[in-house]
Amino acid sequence: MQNVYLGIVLAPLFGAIIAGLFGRKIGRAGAHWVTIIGVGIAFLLSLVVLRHHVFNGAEPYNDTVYTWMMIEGIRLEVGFLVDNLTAVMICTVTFVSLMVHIYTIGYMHDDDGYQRFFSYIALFTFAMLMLVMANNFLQLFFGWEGVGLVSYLLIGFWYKRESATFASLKAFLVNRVGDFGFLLGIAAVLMAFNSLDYADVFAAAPLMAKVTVQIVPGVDWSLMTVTCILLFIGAMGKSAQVPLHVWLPDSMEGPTPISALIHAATMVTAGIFMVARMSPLFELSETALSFVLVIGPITALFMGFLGIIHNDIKRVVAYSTLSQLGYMTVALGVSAYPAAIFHLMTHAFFKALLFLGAGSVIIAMHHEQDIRKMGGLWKYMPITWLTFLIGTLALIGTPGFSGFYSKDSILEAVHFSHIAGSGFAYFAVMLGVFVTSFYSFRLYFLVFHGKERMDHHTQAHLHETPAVVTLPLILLAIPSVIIGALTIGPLLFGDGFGGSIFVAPEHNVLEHVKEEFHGALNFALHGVIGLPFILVVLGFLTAFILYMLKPELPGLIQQRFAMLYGIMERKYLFDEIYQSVFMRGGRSLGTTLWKYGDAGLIDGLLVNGGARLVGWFAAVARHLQTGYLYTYAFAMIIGLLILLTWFVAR
Amino acid sequence: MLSELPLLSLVIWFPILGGIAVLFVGDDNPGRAKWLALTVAILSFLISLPLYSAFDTTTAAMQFQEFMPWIPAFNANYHLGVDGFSMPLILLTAFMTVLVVIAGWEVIQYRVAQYMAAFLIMEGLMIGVFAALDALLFYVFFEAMLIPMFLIIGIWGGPRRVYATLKFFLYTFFGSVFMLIALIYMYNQANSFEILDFHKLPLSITEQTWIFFAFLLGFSVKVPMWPVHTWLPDAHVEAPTGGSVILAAITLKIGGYGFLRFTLPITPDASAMLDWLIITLSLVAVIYIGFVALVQQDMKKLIAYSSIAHMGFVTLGFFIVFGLYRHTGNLNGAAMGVEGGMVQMVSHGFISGALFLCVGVLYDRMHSRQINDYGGVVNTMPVFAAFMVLFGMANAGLPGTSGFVGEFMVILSSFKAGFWLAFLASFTLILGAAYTLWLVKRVIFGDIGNSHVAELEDVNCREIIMLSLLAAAVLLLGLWPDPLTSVMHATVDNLLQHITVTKL
Amino acid sequence: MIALTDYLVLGAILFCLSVAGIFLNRKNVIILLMSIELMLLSVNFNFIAFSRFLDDSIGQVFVFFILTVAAAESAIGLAILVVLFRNRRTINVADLDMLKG
Amino acid sequence: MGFEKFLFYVFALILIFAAVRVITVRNSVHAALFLVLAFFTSAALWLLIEAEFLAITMVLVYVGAVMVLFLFVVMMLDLNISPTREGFIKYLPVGAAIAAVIVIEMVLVVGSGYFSSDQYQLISHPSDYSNTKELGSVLYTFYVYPFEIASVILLVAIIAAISLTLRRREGVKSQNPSQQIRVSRNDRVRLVNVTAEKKQ
Repeated sequence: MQNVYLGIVLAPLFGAIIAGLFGRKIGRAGAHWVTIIGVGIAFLLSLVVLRHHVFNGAEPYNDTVYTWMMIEGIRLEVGFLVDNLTAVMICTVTFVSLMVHIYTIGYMHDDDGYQRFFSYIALFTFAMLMLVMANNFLQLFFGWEGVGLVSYLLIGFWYKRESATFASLKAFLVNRVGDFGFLLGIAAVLMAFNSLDYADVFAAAPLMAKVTVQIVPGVDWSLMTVTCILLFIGAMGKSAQVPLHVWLPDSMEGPTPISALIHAATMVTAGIFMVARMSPLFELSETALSFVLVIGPITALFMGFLGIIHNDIKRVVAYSTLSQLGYMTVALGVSAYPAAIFHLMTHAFFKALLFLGAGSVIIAMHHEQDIRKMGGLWKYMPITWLTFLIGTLALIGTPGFSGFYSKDSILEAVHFSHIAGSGFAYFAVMLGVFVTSFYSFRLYFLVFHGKERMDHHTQAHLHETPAVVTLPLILLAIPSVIIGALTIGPLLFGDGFGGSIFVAPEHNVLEHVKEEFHGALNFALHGVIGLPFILVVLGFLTAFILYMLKPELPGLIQQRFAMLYGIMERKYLFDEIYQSVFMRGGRSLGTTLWKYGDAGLIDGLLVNGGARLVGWFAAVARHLQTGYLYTYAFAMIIGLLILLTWFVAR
Repeated sequence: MLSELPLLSLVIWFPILGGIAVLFVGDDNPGRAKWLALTVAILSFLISLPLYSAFDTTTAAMQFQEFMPWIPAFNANYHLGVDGFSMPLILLTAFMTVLVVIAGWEVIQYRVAQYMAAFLIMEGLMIGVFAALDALLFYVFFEAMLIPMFLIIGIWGGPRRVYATLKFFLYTFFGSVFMLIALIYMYNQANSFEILDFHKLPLSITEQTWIFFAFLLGFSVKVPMWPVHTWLPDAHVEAPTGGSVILAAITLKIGGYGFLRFTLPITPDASAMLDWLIITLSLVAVIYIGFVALVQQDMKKLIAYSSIAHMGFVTLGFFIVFGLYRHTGNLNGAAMGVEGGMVQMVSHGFISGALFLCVGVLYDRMHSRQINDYGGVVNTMPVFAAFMVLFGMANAGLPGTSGFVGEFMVILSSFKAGFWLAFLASFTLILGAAYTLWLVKRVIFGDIGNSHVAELEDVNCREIIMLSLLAAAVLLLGLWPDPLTSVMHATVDNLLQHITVTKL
Repeated sequence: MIALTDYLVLGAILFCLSVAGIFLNRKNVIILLMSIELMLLSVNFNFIAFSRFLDDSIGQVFVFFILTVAAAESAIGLAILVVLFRNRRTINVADLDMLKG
Repeated sequence: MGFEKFLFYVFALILIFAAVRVITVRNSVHAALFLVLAFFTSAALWLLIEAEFLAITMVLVYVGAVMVLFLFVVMMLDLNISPTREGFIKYLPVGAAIAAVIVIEMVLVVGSGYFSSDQYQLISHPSDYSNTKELGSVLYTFYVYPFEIASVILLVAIIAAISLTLRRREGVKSQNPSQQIRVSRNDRVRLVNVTAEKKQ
């Protein structure tokens, strides 16, 4: 099987290299063919892997490709760990990626950087695959930073736009703040286990549960808590959790396909995946889980609010992504790792669908992204409309759709959890359901229904987008509907993840959920009468009233709560605070250190000051050098006199 | 067969003699001088390759030794040899010289032969520094090296070159005289100038402290460590591209090498006592200099400051050993710190060299190093932009590039010595990315900044060759550092065994 | 009998006079040169006196050399003086400050 | 006090007087002449303690050569005396004080009894003793190299003095014999082919 695994990783890389280095030679068609074939191969091989591991129940594969470095008996290597978790992930990643590749042909077809774009997204797929298939922390970090790099390149793809380059820099730096914690977490792992191999670490993890470490002198902290929180800080960066979420909305500056790729299937899910992968460690520290459980709901709820008031179609979807990531994080916090991964997977499909649908709308609208200038699009672009509707229904958790299964199981899991913070989390995620429903339908109504508010020129040219765009939409719509019902049983309550996720018995909330689970259909029927669905309907109704029946109401509400609106409009002032504190603060600190420290103190006072001192002394001493011979003679004589006096007096 | 040749002598003297030959070709015939210089540089690189292939990684003993009496009256000998520390640096030197010769190909307009000769002679002298096992010989090479660099900056430098050269020269000289005093003192004690004898020399803690500070002055200026770093930005700004490359890629490494060869083994107890000093200075270099780099307006200055910050990791990695030993009571992870420092040195040689070459490429076209004069270079120079982004990422320590490896190892190692050490050191992740990528953003990305940028031509064949050589090195080292680290293991283990045994 | 101290004291007095001469005639190069000759003479006195009183002829050999060097010195000194005068039309020491730092 | 002692005092007084005059007279020519006197008396004093060779050398070399040179220079150069005497009175106290201090200290040293006549007696020589021979035997054996060097120094001094003062004046009409000898016919005679005038 090793060749298969290698093939999965290398095929996209090969495509990326060919398209990147020889893009001009092979032309536009060559570039998209080579990358699509690469990712396609990866997807097909992923299916083979999925069958092999999940359906045939093969033993997890864990082996080394090559040794990166060998030091002090610690092997740092590049290798693959393929188990059920990985198999699910790589299928999701490669499938969404493949869809995005196909879609890109249509979306980017008159962009100058066509080949470059294909090269980047294939590289992105490669990095993400390296991340999920890693069998050690080093390779995990490689993939981790790899997706960071490519996201930087992709967000700043339209490099002529100042805002795009700014957003890319911001994304990279905020991610770096997360990586800061992540790298320290890896260091903690190495210190604790003297190995970076998953297998070694997880095997030895229970022994470390009681080990403490003093970070602030005199205070003992559990080593595992420290490690897990540090690792989770990395996840917060990648998975855009508050307060490191600021990069994600800005990253909408990139072309829409990469929004789908970054925010649906790949980069942002890396953090969720990582925590699930590290479940044997997180299970050892309830404090860390509580930390996770505080961050998750905050993200889920407050980022959802922002989705309500923003008017950029992509940004609204981006905030919904943030909110959904919050849900996944909540699931992680209550130890429902399978639920998190399950939601990750369903979310990957319907969110990719929504993004690509949004992209399709944007194409049709001639790159107009403001939803206030849309409306009534349903009759012009039926496929987009229908698929978008499916995505929306899946997102809000309509019973039967995939999002329902995953989200409802998370809600159930939170309900059963007893660790600190779960009460707050439950409240937040419940409210979040309403918010999700509300902003999703707001977006849907504003874009596809109601008055046609675009200008006449645009209106005259409205038409359905080409097949390369709609085909991925349709292909993504199918799993958005059915994947949840198909896989909830085996993944969540069966043995779908095999041994790849470890949950401590006292945390095992899914066990409780399982007791009430009697098949997918039953689950859905049960969901219809559940509280969440009531909230969903409420959200739908609110949106319907505000944006279909009484379109003047939102403006009034906005005026009434102008201040609140202002704060939300400015995204809770995160950007402003970060900019003034970190950006400007860092720069003024740098300037101060440079001007006063380097130029003033060291160079001015010490270096040039030393030179000036010598110069001053010489300027004084040169007066002794009169140039008159007799002065020198006197000096000699007086010196002689002194010597003589000393000699005589001695 | 190869081992019978006096390889080290060849590697030292072949470029020097070649340089003299280039001088004789003269400036009247720049074409022939350049080709001769390139041939000599490439041949010396080829000559240096057997040092790697025939290197015995299982032993910490000096290899390829050569011994010849030099000044019998002082018991000073022409004694050469390499171990796992010096060998990679020698290869790095030979490699970078080839690039420097290529880099100066069309750029240098006057005194071409002298320029090339200066670099070839410089190469020989630097390799001499790394290969010398006799302290006096080391010192002679160490000081002689200043002369070509002095001339390179002084003759082919920018407008403030006189100030920069004097500063560079006086700074380094100031440091090294104290080192000479320490060497002479130890000669009086050991009655030998053999460095390996110095290693075994028993010294009281007072003596060690004095010697430690003398070496610290000598090497910290070279590295350079805060606060004796201010010569570096000035020297870099004024130096021609090739000068900057050699300065950043090799001469800085001599300081780090000195710590490994002299300070640590000769004064282990003083180093253990004063390691907090070095670690503090290193961390100051990482953070303070990181912030300073952030606000630089001159590209070369920015890279120069980033060099200082990166070299902070080198010294941190070398001196983390003691704290780690105190903290954990064993040496687990110490080798990772030292090797991390070494890897960081080699990798920084590639990356800073590459970045300076990139700036040189821009400077050759625009004759400006001010960041504000650029913007949107990618529009006219896409290939160059790709290289620049790659090297920028490497400078920011992206995994997969060589810049990551050293930092990773040092941070992992320092975590064992203390959480806060690693915490502060990790700031480089953010700061390094911030200043490098902000530079890249302002220079490379954006719409075409002005009419001069609009007229830029992309890199030519010569430039592509030199940049892609470096890119290959950076990626290779990042994706597979084992070939580099495996040659050091034995030497590092030996060093660690040595320095944890007290000399008192 | 003549004693050693007589000669030594005489040499000392001569030396002092020549020193005083240098101080007093700081403007006149020729007299400065003459003072230097006197100073050498006083030294010679000591050499010869010690040579005789210790019965060691080497002291006189030294005087011989001193005479030689003094002669050479005054020849060159005067030559310089002549050149100086030719170029600057003066030998006033106050005007000769080209060594001034 | 024997006759020798008496002679010593007489000469010593003359010497000191001459030396004082050397440094105090206004006229450089006078100073030079007083210096000659000083040299003569010192030669006499040296003769008193049987240093004949050096005494004669002194007279020959110094008085005969060096001092004549001095006189030449002093007279050749058209010296303006007055500025060179500026500050003479002003510096007198300083000069005198320093001189006095040195005298006192030297007398302290010399008169400390260390050099008393008890320890140092003038050694008498047999009648056939030759100071010149004695010096020569030392000078040409042990000191032959320094002697040679001294001669070289003198040679250098000669050449240096000449080359320093040598100058080529413009417009001096002097003969150059070698050039005159080297002259060839072509330098001097030019054959001009004069065409015969034709009648109109």
